[in-house]
Amino acid sequence: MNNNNSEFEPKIVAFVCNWCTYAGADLTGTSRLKYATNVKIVRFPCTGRIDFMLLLKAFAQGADGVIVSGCHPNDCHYTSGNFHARRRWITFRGLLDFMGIDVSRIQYSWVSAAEGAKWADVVNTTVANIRELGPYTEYQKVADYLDKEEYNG
Amino acid sequence: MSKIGVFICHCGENISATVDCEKVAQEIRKVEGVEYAIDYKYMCSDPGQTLIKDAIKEHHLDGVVVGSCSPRMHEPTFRKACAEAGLNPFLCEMANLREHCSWVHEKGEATTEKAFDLVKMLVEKVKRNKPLDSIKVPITKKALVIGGGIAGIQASLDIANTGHQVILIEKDPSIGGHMSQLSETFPTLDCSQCILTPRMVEVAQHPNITLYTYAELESLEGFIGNFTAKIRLKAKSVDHKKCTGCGACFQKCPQKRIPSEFNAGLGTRTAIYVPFPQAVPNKPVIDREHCNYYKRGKCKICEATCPTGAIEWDKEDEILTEQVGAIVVTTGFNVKGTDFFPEYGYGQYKDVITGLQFERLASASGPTLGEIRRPSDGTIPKKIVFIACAGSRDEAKGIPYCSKICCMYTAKHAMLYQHKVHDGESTVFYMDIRAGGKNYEEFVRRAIEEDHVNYVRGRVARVYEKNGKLIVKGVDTLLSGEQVEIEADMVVLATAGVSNCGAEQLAQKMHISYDPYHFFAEAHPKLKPVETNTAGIFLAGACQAPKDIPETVGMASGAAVKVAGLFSNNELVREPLIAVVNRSAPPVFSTCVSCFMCQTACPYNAIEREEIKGRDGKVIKTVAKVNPGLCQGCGTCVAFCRSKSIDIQGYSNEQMFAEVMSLLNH
Amino acid sequence: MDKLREKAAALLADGTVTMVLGYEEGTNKPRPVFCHTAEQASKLVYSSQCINNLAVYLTKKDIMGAGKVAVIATIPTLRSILQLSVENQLNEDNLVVITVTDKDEVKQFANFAEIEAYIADFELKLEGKEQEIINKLEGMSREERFKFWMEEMSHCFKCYACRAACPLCYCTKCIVEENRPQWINPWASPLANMEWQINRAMHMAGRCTGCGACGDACPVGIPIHLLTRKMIEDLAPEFGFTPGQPSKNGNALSTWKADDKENFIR
Amino acid sequence: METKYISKNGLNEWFSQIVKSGKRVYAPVEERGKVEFKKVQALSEVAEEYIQTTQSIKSAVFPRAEVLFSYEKENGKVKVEDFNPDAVKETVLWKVHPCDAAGFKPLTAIFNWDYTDKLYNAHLEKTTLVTFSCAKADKSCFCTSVNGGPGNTTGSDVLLTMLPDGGAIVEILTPKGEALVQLAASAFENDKGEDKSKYLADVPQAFDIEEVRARLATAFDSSVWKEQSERCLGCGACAFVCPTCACFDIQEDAHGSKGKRIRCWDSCGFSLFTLHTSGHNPRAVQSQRWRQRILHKFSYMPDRLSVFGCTGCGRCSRACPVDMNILEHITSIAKK
Repeated sequence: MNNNNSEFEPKIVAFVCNWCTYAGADLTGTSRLKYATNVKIVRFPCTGRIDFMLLLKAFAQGADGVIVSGCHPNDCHYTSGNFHARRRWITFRGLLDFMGIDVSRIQYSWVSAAEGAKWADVVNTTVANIRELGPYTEYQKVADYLDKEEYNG
Repeated sequence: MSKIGVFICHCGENISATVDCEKVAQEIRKVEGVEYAIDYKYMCSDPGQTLIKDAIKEHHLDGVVVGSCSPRMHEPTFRKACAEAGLNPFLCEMANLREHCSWVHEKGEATTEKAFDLVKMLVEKVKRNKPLDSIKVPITKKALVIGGGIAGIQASLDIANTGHQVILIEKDPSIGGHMSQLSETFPTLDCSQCILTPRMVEVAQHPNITLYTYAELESLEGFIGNFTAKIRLKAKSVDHKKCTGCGACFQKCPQKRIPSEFNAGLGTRTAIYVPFPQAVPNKPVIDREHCNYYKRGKCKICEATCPTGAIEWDKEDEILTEQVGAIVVTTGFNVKGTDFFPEYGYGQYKDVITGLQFERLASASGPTLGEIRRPSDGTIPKKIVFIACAGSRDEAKGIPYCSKICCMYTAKHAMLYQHKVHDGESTVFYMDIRAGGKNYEEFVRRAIEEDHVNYVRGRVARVYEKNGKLIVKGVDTLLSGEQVEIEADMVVLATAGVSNCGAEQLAQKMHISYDPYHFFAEAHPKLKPVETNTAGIFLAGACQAPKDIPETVGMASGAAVKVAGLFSNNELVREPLIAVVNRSAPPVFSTCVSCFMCQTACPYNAIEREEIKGRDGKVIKTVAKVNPGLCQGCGTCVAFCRSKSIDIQGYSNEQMFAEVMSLLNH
Repeated sequence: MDKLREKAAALLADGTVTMVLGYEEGTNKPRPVFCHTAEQASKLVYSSQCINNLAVYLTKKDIMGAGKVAVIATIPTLRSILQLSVENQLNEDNLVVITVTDKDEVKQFANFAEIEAYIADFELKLEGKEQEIINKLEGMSREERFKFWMEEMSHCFKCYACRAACPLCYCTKCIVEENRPQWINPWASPLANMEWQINRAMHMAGRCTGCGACGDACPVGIPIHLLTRKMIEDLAPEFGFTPGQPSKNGNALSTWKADDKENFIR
Repeated sequence: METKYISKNGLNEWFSQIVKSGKRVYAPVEERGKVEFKKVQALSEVAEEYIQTTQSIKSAVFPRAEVLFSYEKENGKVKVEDFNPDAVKETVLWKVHPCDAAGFKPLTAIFNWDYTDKLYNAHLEKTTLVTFSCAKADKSCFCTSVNGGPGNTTGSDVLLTMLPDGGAIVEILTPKGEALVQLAASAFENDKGEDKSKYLADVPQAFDIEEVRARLATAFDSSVWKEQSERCLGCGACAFVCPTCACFDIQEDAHGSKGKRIRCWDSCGFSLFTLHTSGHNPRAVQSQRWRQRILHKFSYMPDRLSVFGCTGCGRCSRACPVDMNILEHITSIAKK
């Protein structure tokens, strides 16, 4: 892991819904707005589909930050998927924070199909924030189960 | 062992300009399970698709990843190509190398690396794709058209004429919409009502059209081919079966000073009223807000005068439930009022009017029977000023877009004025003249050259009243660059066209998306102009953006064809991207533990209970079951199910998991 | 105590039930016991020392059998029974629920509705030592909290006693046994252990009735019950439900409000 | 086989010499209200007042999770990196109880039965056990009923019996033990001829293990299993704290083109343990799993490996959430 933040290129995974944010990100492209290459988009039908475990897996696999984004309230293509997602996030966030996991590395946002510019901005500010926070070694370290002396009794 | 084929598209220069497509293709070949990889200039082109088909056959591919534009653009194209080569279309995935990569990043290593990662991600996904069969759902061959303006009328007639049933609902007492309010229409100056009213009557009489005026959409459930629409029939308080439309009632109605919506507030109407003489249906409704009886509990004069006893005082709103297969939304637009403009007197000057109000003045059926007279004193204005772009193209006013129709109708207004007031003097303040369209430019030139309308390029800074005159202060930015001050008798504002009131709520009822100005969003700006993101719901007319009559009618016919196309099949073939509850070997049968929490989570009530029976017919256990017709594939239940007993085809746990893992394993 | 034994004996004697779940004296404290005959009922004891949540047995088919059974329920057990019924796991007609009131009276419930009414008077409160640890943790910096939990998780050897002791962990196949995909690594490692606990807590969100059985069961003494317990404290006001009182119309994660707070969403 | 005496100071000296020698030293340490084996640097860290550590020390030779080998595939070729015995560090297990030490016998038997387990033996070879006789016991202890005792030497390399003066009787039992003693030979004095039995905890014998074994031979279909296991929750606590339970699972940790194969603890108490892909489970209910646990330790192992699978440490009884007291259960079987 590279600890020098100036050279540090954050790994960020974006979990987005197909109807709003994915389309919004398409619009960012069509409008030729530029953003950092650090973010890679994974397409879901709806934010309601996004399993919290996938966020944890991303961190365990070495992601330094995560973006979760979908339709604005009331705009969900599936009526209420984003409302269910929002509940899940509120619950999840509280739990993670209680366990000392850095919730500031998870950026939640609503980006509609018409908000290409907002998507570019969300990505760029998130990349900047994570760059500031540095690599999430604290978390990735514990992923190593081989450390017998500490963990194998 | 998978045999995946990867096809990297240059999209001309669109991708290859910033991404080293050749390198991506080379690198991806090294990835486990990739059998074949190649890059090509245009994958979506015929030779491109042939390339894919041949590779599928030659290398016996069991999965295809196309790295090109957004799947929202070409997924169907490539899935079709795969199907033609004998590969199940759902074994084809797309990596978005254009919208999500080449267009948003500069040329360089990082961009190519990202492109590679995106492709690799989809390779890992497609390895876990399963061949799927499309789902067939029956179609209710009946359309719902919402809004009875020219768009709704045209759409209804076109659909009805293909032999399908149409329900047309209109929130006002009569159909006709804005077009019925217009005097003449550009660029031909033919009388609006003369061309519209025959269509209105045709709607009323068409055997395939059921018309509900004074009605609004209450709620909408279901999905393409199978919508359930609840329609609120607002109480008219007049039984139209009994009413002959004789008009006795509204001649006697004591409430006479109600500003007439049809005349844009320039004329008045009664409480029991027919909005305009050619209204369809030409039968009155009672405006309860203004009716003496409903306000004070006495009057009932109309009842006394009605020869057929059609008045129904206690009539209540009815909710009508209709099954429809498709919906055309044609709810139109609105124009800003003069009160929107502090600089033009906040609507306090009677003789500063909107273009729509001018239409009513110029209309033979209007309050002045077609004579241009000042609302204030009824005199004929000798000097008139038209201000274009009133509100439009004005960031400060929150309306950055062009309302599109103002340039043309302003020219028309000036022309009509000149034709009616021969010694009058008309000035048009404009920013640019946008006269794109057949015979449009010629029309404007006619106004300037033949009717001597005085066109001044520049914004009007202020309008104020000074002893009976309206002082218009502006700048001529084209010639002199000097201050222009005109003492006008009347000022007409070409006010911005805006989305209709309630558009946002309506969109939310139907789950269609809308832009920041609450105009409804088409599925694709170029290629899907009449579709929405919600299958089975189409758009026509100014509810999508301001547009003129020819465009509206064209769009309406377009939407009608889409509906007719949908109705041309008995079954609708749907993508099988839906949730399914797992089944496993006995004695477990399914890992579903029947907590049925998913039922409360599902937005579509798509989750039912299914009994698993043994050979003896005894119920072993009851588990959840997904109704494939109702499930829309949002996957909320999937993320919610604790025992992971529900999964969604096409976005399965294995697929999504593999995608995330692949992104970070280097 | 005698009244309880008599009651149980009667139920067994007249064949109302085939089995009575209760407590008997154990090595250091009372432990679960299954009485099949009136005689065995004499083993029954009841005291504040009875901490095992007997509701956990009610979903075990091979133990319950087909017949009607009676369960001697503490307040936490009653809460679990209600939650299980909400989740479609219990057959009201096959269950006799008995409790011993503060006045030492033996009370038999006619139906679940009566249980609901009864436990309404018992507020689910954080115990002193629970509150203590929560305060301690909230006083820490995020990094310290992470260190604390990692240290705790490092002791976990994945015996799943927490799962086994929880009345609401009744899945036929637990997510940790799911291997397509392998959501959670099956071996004991701090991360895998933490992922498991996060899953357990998330799966309990809006369901956990705060009995603390998971924490009591942990052989290496990890205060895991605090994860769900804290969640109850946080979510109850947020989503408007009463701690320990199950709701028939969905739980925290299966329902939503249009005005759920979203100050953390851009 | 030699007996010596070591004084309090001598003990300190010896311990520090062991640490200095670079060997890892694991000893019971009190933390978070529990006593567990932990890596230590000084004798002062070692716990004094306790009966038994929650977990046995078997993880020193049979870790919770261990990589059997790792592999990587690069352009068509697979590179395998096998487990490396030389990488295993020299380890001293300090203040092990006789019941724990005794556990190494069945463990060794299991891991060398039909197949010689490279990993286990590598660990064992580099491990030296310094056992302390028990001066205290509780009602869960029953070593004396399973061929053991508070001063039993089975499995140990050195056995210390603490004396009131803070010194100890030192029984050097193996060459490994001798070598460890040599690290500080001067610290040891000649045996003072003390009788260690005076200083041992009193652990009454509860049952005759051979009698139990005999009864079990015909008890397969007995109703006792159902009766005893009704309250069993089916967790793995008993197996994981047990010094002799050696069931394991083999798992894959694969990422893209590289991965590891891992051995990790498992338990016959889990219903999944015997679940077939077909959906059939030969041990479908908990009573069958409980029977397996008891028969395995008290019947199958003595039959096949001529060693009992229980050392009477009583850990399972203490760890069980529902008080499945093994002493009580076995005693009742013996009495039947």
